[in-house]
Amino acid sequence: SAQYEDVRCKCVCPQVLPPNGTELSRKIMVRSFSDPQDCTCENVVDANLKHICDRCECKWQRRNTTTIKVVVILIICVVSLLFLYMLFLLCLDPLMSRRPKYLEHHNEEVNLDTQSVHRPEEENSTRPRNGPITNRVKHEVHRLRDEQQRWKGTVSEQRKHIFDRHTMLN
Amino acid sequence: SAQYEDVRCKCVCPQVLPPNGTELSRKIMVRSFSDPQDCTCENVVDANLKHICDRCECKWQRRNTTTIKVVVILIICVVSLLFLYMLFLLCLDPLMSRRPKYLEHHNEEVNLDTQSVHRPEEENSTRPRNGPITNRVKHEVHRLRDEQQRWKGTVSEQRKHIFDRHTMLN
Amino acid sequence: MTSLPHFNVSFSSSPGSTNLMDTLEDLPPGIGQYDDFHTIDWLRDIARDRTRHRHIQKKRQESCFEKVKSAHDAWSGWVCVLFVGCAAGVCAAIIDIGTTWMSDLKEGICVDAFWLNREQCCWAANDTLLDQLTCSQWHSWPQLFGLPSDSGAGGYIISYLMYVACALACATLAVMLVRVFAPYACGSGIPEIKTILSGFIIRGYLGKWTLIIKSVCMMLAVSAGLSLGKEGPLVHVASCCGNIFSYLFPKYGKNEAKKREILSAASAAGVSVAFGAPIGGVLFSLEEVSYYFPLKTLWRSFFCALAAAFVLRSFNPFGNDHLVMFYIDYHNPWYLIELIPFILLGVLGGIWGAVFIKYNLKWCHYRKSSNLGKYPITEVLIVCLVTGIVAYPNPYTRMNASELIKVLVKQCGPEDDIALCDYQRNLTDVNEAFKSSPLGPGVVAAMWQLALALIFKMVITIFTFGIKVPAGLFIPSMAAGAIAGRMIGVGMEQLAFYHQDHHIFKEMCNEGHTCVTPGLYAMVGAAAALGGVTRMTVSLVVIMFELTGGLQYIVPLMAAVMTAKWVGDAFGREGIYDGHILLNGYPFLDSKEEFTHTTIAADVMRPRRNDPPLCVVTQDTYTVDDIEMVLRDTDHNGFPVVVSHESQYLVGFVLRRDLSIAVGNARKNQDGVVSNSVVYFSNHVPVNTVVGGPEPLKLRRILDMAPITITDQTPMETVVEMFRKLGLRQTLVTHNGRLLGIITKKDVLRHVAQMKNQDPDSILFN
Amino acid sequence: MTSLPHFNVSFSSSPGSTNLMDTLEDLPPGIGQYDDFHTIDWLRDIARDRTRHRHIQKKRQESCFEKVKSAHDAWSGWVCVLFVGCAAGVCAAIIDIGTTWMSDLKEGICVDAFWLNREQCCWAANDTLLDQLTCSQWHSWPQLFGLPSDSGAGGYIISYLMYVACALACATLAVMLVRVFAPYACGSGIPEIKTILSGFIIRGYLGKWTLIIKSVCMMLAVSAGLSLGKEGPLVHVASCCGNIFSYLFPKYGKNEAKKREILSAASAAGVSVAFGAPIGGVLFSLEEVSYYFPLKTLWRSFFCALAAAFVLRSFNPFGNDHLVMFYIDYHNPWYLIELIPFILLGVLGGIWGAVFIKYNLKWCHYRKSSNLGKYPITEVLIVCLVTGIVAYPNPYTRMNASELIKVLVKQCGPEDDIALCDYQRNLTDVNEAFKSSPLGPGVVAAMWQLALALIFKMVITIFTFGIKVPAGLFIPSMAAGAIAGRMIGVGMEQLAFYHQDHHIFKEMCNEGHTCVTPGLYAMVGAAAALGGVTRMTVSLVVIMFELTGGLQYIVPLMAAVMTAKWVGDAFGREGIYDGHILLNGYPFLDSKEEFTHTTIAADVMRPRRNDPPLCVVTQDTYTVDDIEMVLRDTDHNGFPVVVSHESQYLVGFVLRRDLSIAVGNARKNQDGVVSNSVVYFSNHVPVNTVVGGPEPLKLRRILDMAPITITDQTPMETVVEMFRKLGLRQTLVTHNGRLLGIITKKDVLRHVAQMKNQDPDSILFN
Repeated sequence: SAQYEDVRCKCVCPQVLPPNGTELSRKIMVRSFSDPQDCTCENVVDANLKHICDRCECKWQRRNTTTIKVVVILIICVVSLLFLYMLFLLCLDPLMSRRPKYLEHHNEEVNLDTQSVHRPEEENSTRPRNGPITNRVKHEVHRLRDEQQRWKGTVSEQRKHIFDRHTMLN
Repeated sequence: SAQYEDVRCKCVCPQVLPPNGTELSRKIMVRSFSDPQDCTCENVVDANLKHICDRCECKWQRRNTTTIKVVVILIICVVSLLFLYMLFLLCLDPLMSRRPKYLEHHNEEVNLDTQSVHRPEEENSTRPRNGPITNRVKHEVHRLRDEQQRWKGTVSEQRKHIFDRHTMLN
Repeated sequence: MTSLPHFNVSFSSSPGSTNLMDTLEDLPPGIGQYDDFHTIDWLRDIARDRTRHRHIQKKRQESCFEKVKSAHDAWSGWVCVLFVGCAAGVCAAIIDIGTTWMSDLKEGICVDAFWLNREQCCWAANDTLLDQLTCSQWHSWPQLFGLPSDSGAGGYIISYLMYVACALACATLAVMLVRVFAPYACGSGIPEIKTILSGFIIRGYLGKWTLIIKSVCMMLAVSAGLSLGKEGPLVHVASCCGNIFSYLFPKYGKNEAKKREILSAASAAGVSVAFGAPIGGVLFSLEEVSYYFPLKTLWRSFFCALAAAFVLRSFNPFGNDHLVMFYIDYHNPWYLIELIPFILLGVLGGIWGAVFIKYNLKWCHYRKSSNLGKYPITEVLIVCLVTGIVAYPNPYTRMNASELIKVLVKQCGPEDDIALCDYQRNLTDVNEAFKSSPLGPGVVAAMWQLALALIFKMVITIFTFGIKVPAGLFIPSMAAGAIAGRMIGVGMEQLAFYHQDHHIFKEMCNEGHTCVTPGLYAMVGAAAALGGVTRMTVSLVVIMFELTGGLQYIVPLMAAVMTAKWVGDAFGREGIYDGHILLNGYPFLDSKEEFTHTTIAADVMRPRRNDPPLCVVTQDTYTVDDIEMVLRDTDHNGFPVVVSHESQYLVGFVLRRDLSIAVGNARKNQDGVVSNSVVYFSNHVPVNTVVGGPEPLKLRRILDMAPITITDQTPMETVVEMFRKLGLRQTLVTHNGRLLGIITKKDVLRHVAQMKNQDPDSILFN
Repeated sequence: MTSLPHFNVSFSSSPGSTNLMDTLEDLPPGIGQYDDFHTIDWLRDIARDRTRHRHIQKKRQESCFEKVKSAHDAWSGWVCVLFVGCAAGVCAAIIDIGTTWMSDLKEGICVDAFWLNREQCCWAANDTLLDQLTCSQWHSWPQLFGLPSDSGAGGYIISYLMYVACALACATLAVMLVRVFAPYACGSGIPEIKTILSGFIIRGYLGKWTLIIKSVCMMLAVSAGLSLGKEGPLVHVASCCGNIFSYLFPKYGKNEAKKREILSAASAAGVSVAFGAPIGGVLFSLEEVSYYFPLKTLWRSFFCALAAAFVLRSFNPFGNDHLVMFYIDYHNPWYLIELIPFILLGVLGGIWGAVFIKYNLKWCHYRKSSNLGKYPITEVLIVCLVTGIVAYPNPYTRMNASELIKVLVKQCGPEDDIALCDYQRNLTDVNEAFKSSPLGPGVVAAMWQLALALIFKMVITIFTFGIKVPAGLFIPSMAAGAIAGRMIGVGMEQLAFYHQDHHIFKEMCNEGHTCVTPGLYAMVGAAAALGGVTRMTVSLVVIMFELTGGLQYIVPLMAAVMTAKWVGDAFGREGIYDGHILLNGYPFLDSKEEFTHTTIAADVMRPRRNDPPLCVVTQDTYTVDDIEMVLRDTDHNGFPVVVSHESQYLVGFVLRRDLSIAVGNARKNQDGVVSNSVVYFSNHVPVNTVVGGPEPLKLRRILDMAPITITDQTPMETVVEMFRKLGLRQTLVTHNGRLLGIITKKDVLRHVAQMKNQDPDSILFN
């Protein structure tokens, strides 16, 4: 229908009580024209109301419903994905893995020569070359899990600061 | 005449060649109304041209000729005064006074305890009290002349920098 | 990573000494990086960047490829801010579209095209009812549940329930997502960004997870109808974009000081897209958040802000060809006499700002220190529930705050049928202008509703700002101010209308428009309230100027904002952001505040009178063993190097990190270095050492020969100025050339707090 | 007063040590003042102000009168900038009105009301001929001389002669007034104000005579038809107002550093009234002229700029309700494809800027170094004569440059009969919109005339900027750019018109307006030319934005200004103002330019390797006689005080001025102080002096115990940063606590010049 077109010509007319009795019921009239030059009051209002066209203001406007559609669907997808992942993390993950929840962190100020952040990359670059494919896949899985664990550690660190100790973002 | 009034209503109409032959000679029509609400095309254009009022744009404008008058007369006075004083300085002053033209300046960096700038005020505050009126007048004249001399010294100093040595403002 | 953010602003590095810088390449990696919750050293980072730049310039002659690399390096700043601007624009567009859509979900749905919000759903409809802005395509919840009309009691109850239920669902989702994925995404973010830009490291605060979660949860939180806005968090989102894109360009990604140039531009882009005000955004970045290089990044920030605004505009998220919902474009004049109500609005805005700051900080402090802080999710849900229940009956609180502002700042035109425009006009002539008229019953009722809405907004915002969802403060304060402004505006209009023969009002009513413009009062009120809360000045006026799009309203805006700031300052100096910085104890050395006390460096430096002496290292007598003992026994981040323990003449400064790495490396790799080896920081290593004796260890390379020093008599005014302007981390205090002590940024912050009669330990470094 | 401006930026005082500051009251007057052509010490002045402030705060409790005084002190900054703003507005109004009136005098006079210019004379006339904008009341010179009409050959000759004669008269008067009363009034003034705000003293440069003469001569010079504008000098005039009003408030008048806060605001007001752009003015002050406190004065500058604009507006000098003649208010859209010509304009602007800067500097250098400089009056007269003779025949050079810009940026409307709007339109229908049409003969002729005018403007401006009358550069460069822009705009319009079916141009021509807006091109061209010459960025875009009054044109303006800056920078880094600063050798340490060399403090400090050792004073061994000898034999402005000549450990720094006063006073007033008296700078005056021996002289009070010191290894990057940001005058260089040398601002400036391959002596300090 015309409802969802991307252009409109919107005319705003004052609602007056004319002496001859033909009452103007609506103040805003909308029609769609693809050519902005067609957007004049004469083309929009009914024939019996043409005399008030002096006081009407018509504006040709444009929008993009496709963008809106794409954006809204994207948002729905992202929110759903996040929601599902959250459910997974909250419900299934604790059951599946029995690892300690908070990683023990090295105190970097003391052990300055061992850079824990760089270690996974080093492993990544040295080990897989001389292992068979199964090894490599295993390693990949290991690496992903490692990374996920690291991320989880970071988040739980943040959570501790904010929700438990209230040291930040109050 | 209406020429120098402080309000006007200025209507600008397009110059068209209408089919019926009545040619519009002027595009801008001006009349004076003190009330801005009177400034409509109908009140400004001639009776035989009322049909083009749709395309005319009328604006009510205001100015202040008194301000202009005062400002321009002030400028003329200032320029004349400056001109006369300049003539005096350039022609008569050198004839009247036989003083050395450029004052010798103390090198302030060495004689720091004697502040030449403050001296005139000191004289002003100490001497006149115990002198008769003639003395005071004489002193006033002396002070004024002193100040003028100081000012002249400053200006000639500036002149030296800029016009003779070209050390500044090139 | 330390497990506790104890905000180590204590000393570590020093302004780039050339000998350290030029040999940086051969040193082990990790130097020049900072730990989490540490302060950066601006001078050193800037010097590092210059070294890098020189290196590239030198290599440029070698080959064509190097030339390209050099050009890429020169352009990367511009390319980066272009990317950041575009990204900020896209994020803002997504958030704007998503928010309007999700907000309307509380009331109904567009059946044929579920992705359209109510306004867009009825955009091209000819049967739009203006009163409620609805049309046949838009189905409210009662209609969806099969009720014939939504005006009856049943319909009302269903609408009410669905409104509250949707709000609760959104709020729950928002707070859960924040908690599970990115706790750093909560709050406004501006205090933290100010702190980060002042040279503090908070790892992960500007990461990709924060970006995603903050964007999503912002939409959810606004849709939940909570009294918060998305404008402040947009600055955080834009800064996240800045941080992420800076990693594409090593020049910025690897240098914390340079990265802050990008972040500075990004925050300008954030405000630019939040208010459609590129110039205002740049000034905001300059006035509020930028710290070390205000002018250098001005032009680039402007470019970034403009790119962001351009991208957002091409999305046209509100369908009005403007970047904000509440853009106004009327041109009615204002009169000098109206400055009185404008200044009154400023006074009210200032008082409201002061009250808000005081009670919000109290509440946040209570939350932090009491059991309330243990139930963040429950708190959000309770606030959301209360908001939903109280807000729904009043149409002015039911609607989105941005929409409310849009309604309030609008001038009543012929097309407006809403209650606020219900004047007793008798328009029998189509050519009659739209003039002032007596109030109709609609306006009278709207005034009461607005008054209630104002009280509600003011109270609930105090409790809302600080809950654990992304929450901005701009929109709620502006809404409160706009309500007050509109009410005063309507009052003024009636006053002028009923006394239009009085010589004061004579001129105001005799032209072809209403006597006064109530919408302008709403705008001024919004500016005043925001000014009272944030204490922004120029940037706020310019943002409002860009919103109103005309220089003519700049004087009223300025009068109101200035009054609001002065009145607010009379009650308490700091704005809400500074208040939260203080509450959280972030190490932020305010560059606008003046330090006016008469203390001298000797009063502040450590060691204090009765402390043990300063831990120093001599230049040529310490053995490796001694050094290792010093490293073991102390936890200072750096050590001054002196000529000898007796004379204490300062030679240089060495970082704990560098020293530790160097000694460790030497022990491992260098033959002959044993515990007995003497460590030499000087050039003159004696050659006549005993043959077979321990090999000396030369560490001159890691010594910073140019630490910044001051004398013990230096007034703290000067010291504070040096810390601010030079971006120091520490300075050494000497007397007649002898080393006396050290002042770190932490000491300075403590001292400033102490001088303000705040407890330096409990408040500043929790 | 020294007779030669040798720019003593060498060391003198030091950052306010408290012991000096708190006892300042009892010291003889004259301390804290600076000599002409000296550099101020920001830290010391700021510290002095804080001491004064503390003093007032302390006394505040005592009485009611003191409370009022304290309140007055707190408000005086705002009151002062309010006065300054109003004064700047009044000055600008007088100058604007006077200039338009005087300019028209060259062509005729309004007989009934001689004080009206031509436009105002015909303001309410119904018989105005649009073509020449004249009416029956306006009498041209031929008419006044009794010739029947001014279109004949006789009329033309008389007009021509009168035009040139009036121009010559005005120019002579201007240059004579400048020479006799205030030589400092010549030139643009912006380079000098930049230098003054960076902390330099030029006595009399901002005095009342300069104000009067500059205002008057600006009008005369513009009326003389010279290719110069009054916008730049307005900044100087506003700064003069700032300086004069600051003397009403001792807080500002007696403190050079504080005074610069007022001057900073005043320069914002100057640009604000020059372009009717308050925000642009503030950004100009921030970007171009302010130095030490960019952010602190932002809000106050804004207030000042707005007050000035408000006052000027209430004068309504141009009768168009705007503050500038060439305000534009069209709303035609622009299209992405048009960015190509806009960028082309930017390239042209950048090239023009680079060429202009190069040749103008060359010419100024020639004037300075050759015999030409000896005939400044003759030079002005010759330039004026050439300008008048060449300009008159071409209508676009004959008119005032501001008017030319106004004509060029205007959109052709139905009321315009001028040649530039002479398209082949066939308006038979009154309701037809004003669309693009083929060129008429008028436009073609105008194009030729514009091309000639462009060449003429470009050449003559190079010779005009720098002659000894008040002369701004903004308007001539904008005029040149506007001409080029209009020509390209007309070309584009025809291109689009003749190819309107081409898919590129299809969208452009299908709405109810012309295909492209040539006026917009003129505006963009003006911005680009100005950007190329001055290298301004944000402030220029914002000024132009405020002139065009709509956010929609900000992208084209930005694209052009950015391109102009980049292209200009490719040819030479500095803008015209920096070029003139360099030419004159003002001691200006640019805070935007980065110092990227690897030199260290030891390379720069004095004494150099083969120099005699640094002249120092010991803390407890020098006698009065020794001190007097040191004062006699050297001309340093200050002396470091050391523990002993052997150890050279630094104790403090004493100013020559203070030392001289103190020793002199002691000799006069203090009994027992003779030539043999030992001078003690330390606290420990031995009590066991020989009875009857010379009384010791204690001078600890005048010793600055907190001089800023650096080590010899400090990279110059850091040193330059410290000089810029802390506003130092000198710093002492130490090694292991021992004093090695001193670096003054002069040394830094010399070094910077040397590193740029400029001869430090001949260029920088002439």
